Amino acid sequence: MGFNVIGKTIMKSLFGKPATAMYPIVKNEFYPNTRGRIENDITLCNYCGLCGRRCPAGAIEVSKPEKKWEIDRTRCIVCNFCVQVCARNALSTERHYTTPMTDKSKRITTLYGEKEEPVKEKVQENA
Amino acid sequence: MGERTIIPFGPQHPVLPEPLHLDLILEDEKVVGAVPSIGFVHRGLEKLVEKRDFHEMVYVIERVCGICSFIHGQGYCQTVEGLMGIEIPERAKYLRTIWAELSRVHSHILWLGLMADAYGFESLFMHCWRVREKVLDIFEETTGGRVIFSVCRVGGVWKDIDNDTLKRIVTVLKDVEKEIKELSDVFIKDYTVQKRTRGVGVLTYQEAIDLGAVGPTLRGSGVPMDMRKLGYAAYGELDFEPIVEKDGDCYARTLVRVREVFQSLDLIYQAVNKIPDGEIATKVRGNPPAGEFISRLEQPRGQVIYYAKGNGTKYLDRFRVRTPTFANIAPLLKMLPGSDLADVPILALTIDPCISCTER
Amino acid sequence: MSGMNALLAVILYIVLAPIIGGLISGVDRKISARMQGRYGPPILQPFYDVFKLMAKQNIVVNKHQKFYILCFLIFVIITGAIFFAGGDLLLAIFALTLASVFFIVAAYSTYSPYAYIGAEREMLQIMAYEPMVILTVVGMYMVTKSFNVIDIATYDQPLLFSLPGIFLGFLFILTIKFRKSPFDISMSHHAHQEIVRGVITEFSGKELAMIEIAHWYENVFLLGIVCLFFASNPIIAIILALLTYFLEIFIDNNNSRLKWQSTLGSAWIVALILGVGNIAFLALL
Amino acid sequence: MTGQTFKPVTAAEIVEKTKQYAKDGYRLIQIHCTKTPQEMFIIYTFEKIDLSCENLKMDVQVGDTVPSISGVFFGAVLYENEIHDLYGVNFSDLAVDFKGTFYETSVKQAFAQTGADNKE
Repeated sequence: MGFNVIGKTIMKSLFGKPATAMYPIVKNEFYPNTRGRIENDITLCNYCGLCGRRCPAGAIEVSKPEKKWEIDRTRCIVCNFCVQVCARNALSTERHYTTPMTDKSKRITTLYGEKEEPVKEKVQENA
Repeated sequence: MGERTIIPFGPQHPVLPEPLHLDLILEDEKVVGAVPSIGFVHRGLEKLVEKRDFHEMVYVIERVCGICSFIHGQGYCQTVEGLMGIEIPERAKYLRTIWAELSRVHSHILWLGLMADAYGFESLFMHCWRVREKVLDIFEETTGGRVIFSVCRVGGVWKDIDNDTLKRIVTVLKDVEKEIKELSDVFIKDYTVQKRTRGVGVLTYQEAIDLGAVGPTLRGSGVPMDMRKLGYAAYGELDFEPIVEKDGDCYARTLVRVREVFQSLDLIYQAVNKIPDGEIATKVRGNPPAGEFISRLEQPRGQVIYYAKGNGTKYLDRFRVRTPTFANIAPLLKMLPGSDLADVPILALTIDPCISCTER
Repeated sequence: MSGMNALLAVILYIVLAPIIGGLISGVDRKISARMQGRYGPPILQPFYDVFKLMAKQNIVVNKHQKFYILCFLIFVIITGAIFFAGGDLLLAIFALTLASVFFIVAAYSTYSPYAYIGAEREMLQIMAYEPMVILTVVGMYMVTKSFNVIDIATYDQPLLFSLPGIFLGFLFILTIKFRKSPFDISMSHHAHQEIVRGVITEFSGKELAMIEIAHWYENVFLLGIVCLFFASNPIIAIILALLTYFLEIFIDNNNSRLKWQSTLGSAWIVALILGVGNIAFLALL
Repeated sequence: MTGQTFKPVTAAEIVEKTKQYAKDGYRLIQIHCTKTPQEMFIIYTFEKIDLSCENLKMDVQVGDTVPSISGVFFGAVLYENEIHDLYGVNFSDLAVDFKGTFYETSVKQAFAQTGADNKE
């Protein structure tokens, strides 16, 4: 039994460097494995729709005739299941997280495969 | 004796950011009765099993709880594997064990911090959580997630940890062990901490058994029950004994958890030394057959029970989770009457409540 | 001190005390944070907080509560004014007790169960620290033969040497007065675990800002009493006061909160042994 | 792994059986209800200190009244209230009866319907 058992520890941290980071100024380091967000290399995708059917959260929508691959970033739980089931290895997990959004219409990312023109990426308005 | 006051404890109470509501009936500052109500965040995840096939369901079950998410995933997979009669590769068993024990380490350190906060020991709280971050970093490095790992699958695991990384993890954990040693001294030796925890909320041996207490709450009362002794995953090949304390008060429960942190670290070292090379997953063919399976696992908070009922399709008929907190509410109700109002946060925390977990 | 000087001291106190008190509180938060391994808020954070509270919508549970809080603030200021004008120390202490009573009445007037229990505990705290405060004043009187702050302050020898027991006893109850662990039972920056925010649970906006400012005044007054123990050398006195405050922060970060039973018991035992012991020693000399 | 057998039991015998288990050193660890399109039953799980475990299985229907075992094991109160709120099975002689307020779900007896029921 004793008093001030933690005294040494707190004096050590008083004169040492804080363990926390000044967040917006100092960015967090991610590991190569970090699951941030799902990305699709649309040139490899064959729009089979397996990722959409297997998604536990129902965040992915694929349309074969339109050559469209669409993900709702706020629904996605980044479980990586779509990446694991993708037969053509088109899907991958980016290290960086989806940035927070104030505008709900930005939550859906849609990718279109090439029709005439090359790959283009755009953020769809309020789907 | 003063008038009776009713103090509403929760669902939004600063000590427990979880939706448990207790109506505490007070006489002066003595609690004479407590009526719980839960159900504020009931999500019906168990019911979702009828709409998600048994592979996808892993990710749903993992989200039952944020702290012991890995063991939920593991338990689900183990139950479905039991139902389907799948034997998973040895390496996968060891990897599951390592992640599960790391989960236990981080959960117990988190709990120690919260406990410190319950009796107003802010610096201890912060230091505990600082140490915990290092364990979370290991998770992020090996699985990609800090809290929800999504590495378990029916038939094994998704990701392997190579042997060099395992060795590095051990060195990091040795550091963590040193720091926890320093902090655990405070829980064990500090006068003010002892003053708040010793003799508070005593649960006797027989009460703990009869009321169905689980985990550290049970072992703090001297009952040597630890589901890991069933030998699931790789626990059958590792050397450990359930940690037991006799007193049954908050101090004993704290001590059980402190000692379990070191035990878990030791189990990880053992597992890293013994881990065999090989496959990390077996191929799963077909759907779960008609039948029932019950499995019991040891979570940081205590025993968790899973029940699965298959019907031959890819959707299970029923999946049931009995979380440890649910079992521990009855002992909590036993402990509360007769305590001081000042003890209520400590008692509520001493069972390590995870209400969101309880309301699957 | 002439009347003019006394007036000047009071004006300086009224203007400077909140600034000093706020800064001390800011430094307190910073040091606490560093002890806990965090960066902590900017030193000016308490001022930002108060300005923000001032701008908040005013919500009252009971229309009288505002009056009680105003009285609390005014009496705390009067306490400090008496003290820094060099007036009667005993009167200052009683004014402070009166302020605390208004604070408790304000808490009772809100009818919140949390504030109710907080108020009960606040009263127990007053019971706990008041004997030691009185003993401090008595001890000072026995050495300097005067209750007037001006006489005590200009006494040619440091009181610390003749009143070491009383000084330690006073440090002990300062932990209660500053609302630091292990005795932050009625309200504190982190007593939330048991009774949410204790006494001040139901106050918001301007009233909360007034309470905060009153605490700054109070803290400066209390540190003023600490300075009295080494008043013959003002620089050492200020260093002593700052060291005292640092010690309180250190204790705050070193202990868990105790129950009211322990608070009351230990405060009285300390008052009995250190306070009465010291006075008995002085009387025997 | 032990505890994969499910012994049938009827509502009339459940309290007696539970008392027998209590005498043999078992304790209650869980009760749960299952409803599938074909059947509905309650499973009681008992566990001994040596980790061996036993299950009882009792067929019920929505709206049935079943005797509560909370007189033997107090912890049963929570499980039985849960089953009452989610499946609509009534329990008699509950030690603490929340009267349907244990889980405040927006749909009463939410689990009493299975996905297959809804489709019909």
